[in-house]
Amino acid sequence: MKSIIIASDLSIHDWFKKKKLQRETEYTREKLDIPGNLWVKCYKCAQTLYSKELEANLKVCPKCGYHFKLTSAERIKQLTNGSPFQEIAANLTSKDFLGFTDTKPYAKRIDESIMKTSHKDAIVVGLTRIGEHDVALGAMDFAFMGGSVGSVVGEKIARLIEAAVEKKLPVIIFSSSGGMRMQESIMSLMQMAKSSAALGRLRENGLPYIAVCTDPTTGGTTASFAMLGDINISEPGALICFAGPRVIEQTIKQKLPPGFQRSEFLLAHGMLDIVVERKKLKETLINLLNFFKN
Amino acid sequence: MKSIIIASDLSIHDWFKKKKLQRETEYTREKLDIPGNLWVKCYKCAQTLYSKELEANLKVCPKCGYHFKLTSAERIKQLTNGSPFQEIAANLTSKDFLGFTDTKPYAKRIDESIMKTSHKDAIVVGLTRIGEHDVALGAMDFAFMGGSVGSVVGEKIARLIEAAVEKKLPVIIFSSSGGMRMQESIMSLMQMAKSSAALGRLRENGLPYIAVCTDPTTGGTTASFAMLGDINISEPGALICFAGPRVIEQTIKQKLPPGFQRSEFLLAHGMLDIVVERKKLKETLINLLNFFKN
Amino acid sequence: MAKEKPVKNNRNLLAFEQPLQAVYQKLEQLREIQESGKMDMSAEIKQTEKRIEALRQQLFANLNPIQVVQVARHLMRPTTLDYISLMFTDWVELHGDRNFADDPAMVCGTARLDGRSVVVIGQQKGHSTKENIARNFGTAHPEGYRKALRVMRLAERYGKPIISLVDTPGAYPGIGAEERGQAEAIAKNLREMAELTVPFVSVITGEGGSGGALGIAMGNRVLMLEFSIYSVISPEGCASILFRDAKRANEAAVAMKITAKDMLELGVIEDIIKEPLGGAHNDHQLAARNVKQAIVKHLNPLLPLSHRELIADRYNKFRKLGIFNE
Amino acid sequence: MAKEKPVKNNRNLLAFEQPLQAVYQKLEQLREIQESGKMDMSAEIKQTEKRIEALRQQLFANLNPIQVVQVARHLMRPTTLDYISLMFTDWVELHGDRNFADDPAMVCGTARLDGRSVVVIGQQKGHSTKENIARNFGTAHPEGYRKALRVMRLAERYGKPIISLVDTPGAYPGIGAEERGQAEAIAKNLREMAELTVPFVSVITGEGGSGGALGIAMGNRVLMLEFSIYSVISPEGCASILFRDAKRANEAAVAMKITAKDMLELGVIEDIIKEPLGGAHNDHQLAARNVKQAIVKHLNPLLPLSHRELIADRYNKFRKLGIFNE
Ligand SMILES: [Zn+2]
Ligand SMILES: [Zn+2]
Repeated sequence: MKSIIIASDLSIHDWFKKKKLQRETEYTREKLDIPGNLWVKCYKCAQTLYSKELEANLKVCPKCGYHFKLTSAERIKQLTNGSPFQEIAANLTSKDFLGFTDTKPYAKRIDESIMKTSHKDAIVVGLTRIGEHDVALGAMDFAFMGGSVGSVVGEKIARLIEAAVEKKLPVIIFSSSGGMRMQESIMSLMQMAKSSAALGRLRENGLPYIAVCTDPTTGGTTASFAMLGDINISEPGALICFAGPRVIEQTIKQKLPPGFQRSEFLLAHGMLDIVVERKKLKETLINLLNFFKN
Repeated sequence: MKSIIIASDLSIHDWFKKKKLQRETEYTREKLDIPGNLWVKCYKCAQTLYSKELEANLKVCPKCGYHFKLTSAERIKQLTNGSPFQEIAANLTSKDFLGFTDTKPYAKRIDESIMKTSHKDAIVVGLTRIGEHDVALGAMDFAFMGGSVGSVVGEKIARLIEAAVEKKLPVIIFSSSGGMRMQESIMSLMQMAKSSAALGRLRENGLPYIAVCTDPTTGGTTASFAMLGDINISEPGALICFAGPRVIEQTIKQKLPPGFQRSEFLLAHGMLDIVVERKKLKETLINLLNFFKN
Repeated sequence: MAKEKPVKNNRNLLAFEQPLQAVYQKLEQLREIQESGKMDMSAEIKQTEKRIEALRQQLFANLNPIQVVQVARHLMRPTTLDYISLMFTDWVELHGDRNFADDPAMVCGTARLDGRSVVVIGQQKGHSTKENIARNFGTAHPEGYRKALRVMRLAERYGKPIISLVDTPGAYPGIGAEERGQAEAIAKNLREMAELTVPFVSVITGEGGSGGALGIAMGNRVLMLEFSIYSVISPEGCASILFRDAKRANEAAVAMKITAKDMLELGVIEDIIKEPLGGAHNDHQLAARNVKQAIVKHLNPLLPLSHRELIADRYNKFRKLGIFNE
Repeated sequence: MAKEKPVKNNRNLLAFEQPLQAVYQKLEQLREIQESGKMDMSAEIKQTEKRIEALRQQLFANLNPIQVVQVARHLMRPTTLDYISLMFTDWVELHGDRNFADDPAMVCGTARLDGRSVVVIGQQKGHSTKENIARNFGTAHPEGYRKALRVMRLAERYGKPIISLVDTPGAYPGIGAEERGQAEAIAKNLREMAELTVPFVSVITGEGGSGGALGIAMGNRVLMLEFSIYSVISPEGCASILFRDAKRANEAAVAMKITAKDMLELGVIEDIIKEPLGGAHNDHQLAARNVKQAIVKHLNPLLPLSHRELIADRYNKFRKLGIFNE
């Protein structure tokens, strides 16, 4: 299904970009819960890092710049500096309404994930402040069933956006998700429609939405709320895609080039506005919130 | 400024399309005024054709399907079947307001073109009927200084569209143009802005515009009113481009592939809705006008 | 294109239809004899035809989900262009996304439904390998979704209802598709469909494959043919990821609840469209008649609604979908 | 980026500036002596600087069109990003057309002009061959025009004024550009700019090259720097087509009337922005200050206008352009 096409005089630009993207395609499998150890090994450069130092550096490797995944709590803390976080729909939990069992019943998966992560599901949403700005903020937890989007995530996003419409607030959502939650089958697919429709309503109300894709943002998540920002932002090196690298490699029967589907690739292909390091993220968000406000 | 990029799994589709486009890139230089001869030679297949027969076949070569250029009068006649044509701004003529002289004074060129073509300038616009539909119709004359767009063409298009807004009519414009009229310098460039702004007003008023690109439609004409249809139509094999083939060949220092910038190429690249043979053109227009009306 | 002799299609028998094979052979023999003029076998022919019908009725009375999948993917199942030619008049296909390409896996155009102007969009599969290659097996690239959006906006600008016919294994997962923003294209469609100010009816006619289906399926009403499917991932995909074995697609198909009946129970769709005996591929005309009737039935109540009401109606439809504990 | 020592730029002397060469050399020698501490040359230095200024004043008092072209294209002339860094605060560059690519020949972003949020778009040239290759010499592809449109629409959605800084030899004429609809992209921008509901000021800072310039230049007010140009085709292009000899560019430049003064007389622009002595490249800061002042002056009266008034204002501005016999 592929051939060589002589194309595009944008090639010089592409060529420069591609030189910059000499990075591994392989998806870095990060053990998500760093245990109470004093020392952590970087998943990218394999250097041993002092936990406290990593923490102080916003969980970015001081040696190689690798951005470790953040929990929703860590994300919120980094952005709000202790401003109160008024959580919305905190009590929603997932339901095994199809009685879905693969290698394990979905009901059991839910319980185990709640136990393991002490999150109720894969997103936390609420109202808070970033800098001088009141905002409606959502942050996903990849540790909760791979950040998969089921009815709870969809509902929480819809409620967050509806609260933003009511209170006339900008919306910011940090995605980190393997896609739709298959255990909820079609109902998970419908969350793409629901969240996108809510964003349509937000837009009709003249309120801005900043989408932040963090590593990884894939599948139906990317193909709905994660790509619909007035401004689309990402952290460096994040995997952002519709079809995952393995699916594509199976389809086209060849290895993907390095850097494929990483933030910088999406920037070069026009899908992201800004790729921004974590340490400049808050400043960038405030700058954009200022723009929308004044 | 070029290189080979491995791209696009649309390639099978492209490949099929490309096979179909084994046609000459060279622009066919058609002598525009077929004299009172009984016999005409086809510019494409070089067959000798009986004038009356060619005429009866809407000036399409019965042997090879080559679409001869039409004058505005011929175009209007083919579409309206003798419905009255209420011409707008019939008396406008071009003015050599810059005192522009290249190898010849512009004033002289205007006079000679009027003499040669018995048109006042490169477009005729007016209100008429196609089938059961009242329409605002414009048709360009390539014979008048290569269909170049100066103040008169821009003004006539703007008045046509304003009349359509007033009378709530759809607009159809047949382009055939080498681009902006350089002898009017910046003022010709401004006609791109003027005609496009008028089309914006038409759109705001909920009235449809069908753009028909005929051979050739190039330069600023393509980059303004000729590409802005709700529906973009073209006749087969027409050259339609922004930069002309020679300019591109000079820039990239290589020959262009066959079929480049022809109607079928633009269709494959998503710029045209329909490529339609002249004998089906009227039917297609009526079909579309029906769609907009009911 | 629609077949003159629908019975011909039957020959492409699915695995679970194998019991029909012998009876069909017999029918053919009888017909040969009849045509040769040697004997009058018309009574026997009639009887055999009845037996075929009875057997088919029995076979299709209780299809399991994986059998439904087979019918939904049947090579002779009517495609979007088949339905268009049978349900509408004055079809004018519109091409191109005005950006990059015309995607043959997605067809869009203007048409008339009982004299009313509408816009139709839908994924296009083929009836042969050659056609399927040309149509990329009904798996669209971003260009396809952008073309669909362009044509939906055309409909909106002129107040015309939109009909979408959904039949795709999914959006194409390839390098070019990713480069040109498959995710962005689908996401934008979802948001823009939610905001359309015109009546919009979607019909899942065959495979409703995940985001690639949803990307044109946010109608005010979503209908499904009796033997079509709608799912977040293909049964094969689900089996290989969740069941760790692609061969367990049967199980996955059952677990996932992908049939029209499941969708109606979950509130995802508003109506099920009855198929001709033995599936839509057995009788394109009848299938198209049923689909058209259902579209008209569901479109009519939408026609008097205001822009605001149409948007609210669509919002509410999708807003309420989701099952959780609170 | 802006230079600390603007005088340094002078060294890139244009042909008609050659008389300055000798005086500059003298100045340099004097400075060397001064810096060595051997003698006090400050009086002589001052005098030589004055001579340079006087000579420059004389040279620039009556530039002919082709000399203006040279100044407009000067490698050290402030680029769009130079102006942005000198005129605005809180610049955030936004990338990408959300379709195909990010075009580095066009820059777009959000910024503040004296505390007011605005959106800025403009073609970007380089100050060196390397930079120019990276920026494609300020010649944008369709992606650039589509990015600009996307960001203009963002501005419109949130009611922010738009500033465009125009500096391009033209839209890029290449295979990919044609394939992806250079004409379509520019045409759509023209129509959409006409319909923008926010105040919009365009400044031609260097080369206003044909449709590629106009594609972002349909402001309610269009301003030009003193030594910028605006034309339907480059003098070289015009010469080779109409004069049948590319070397007759001088003649073409005269015949075409491409200077700011010509544009003001023809009613194409509203104002001319004074440049620092010897051209904007001699003093980026002063040039930026002048441009900023002019933008503020012309933007302020637009701020109270309603959506409808802004559209009407822009329509009338372009509607009236055209000279003919009736
Ligand atoms: Zn590291
Ligand atoms: Zn011929």
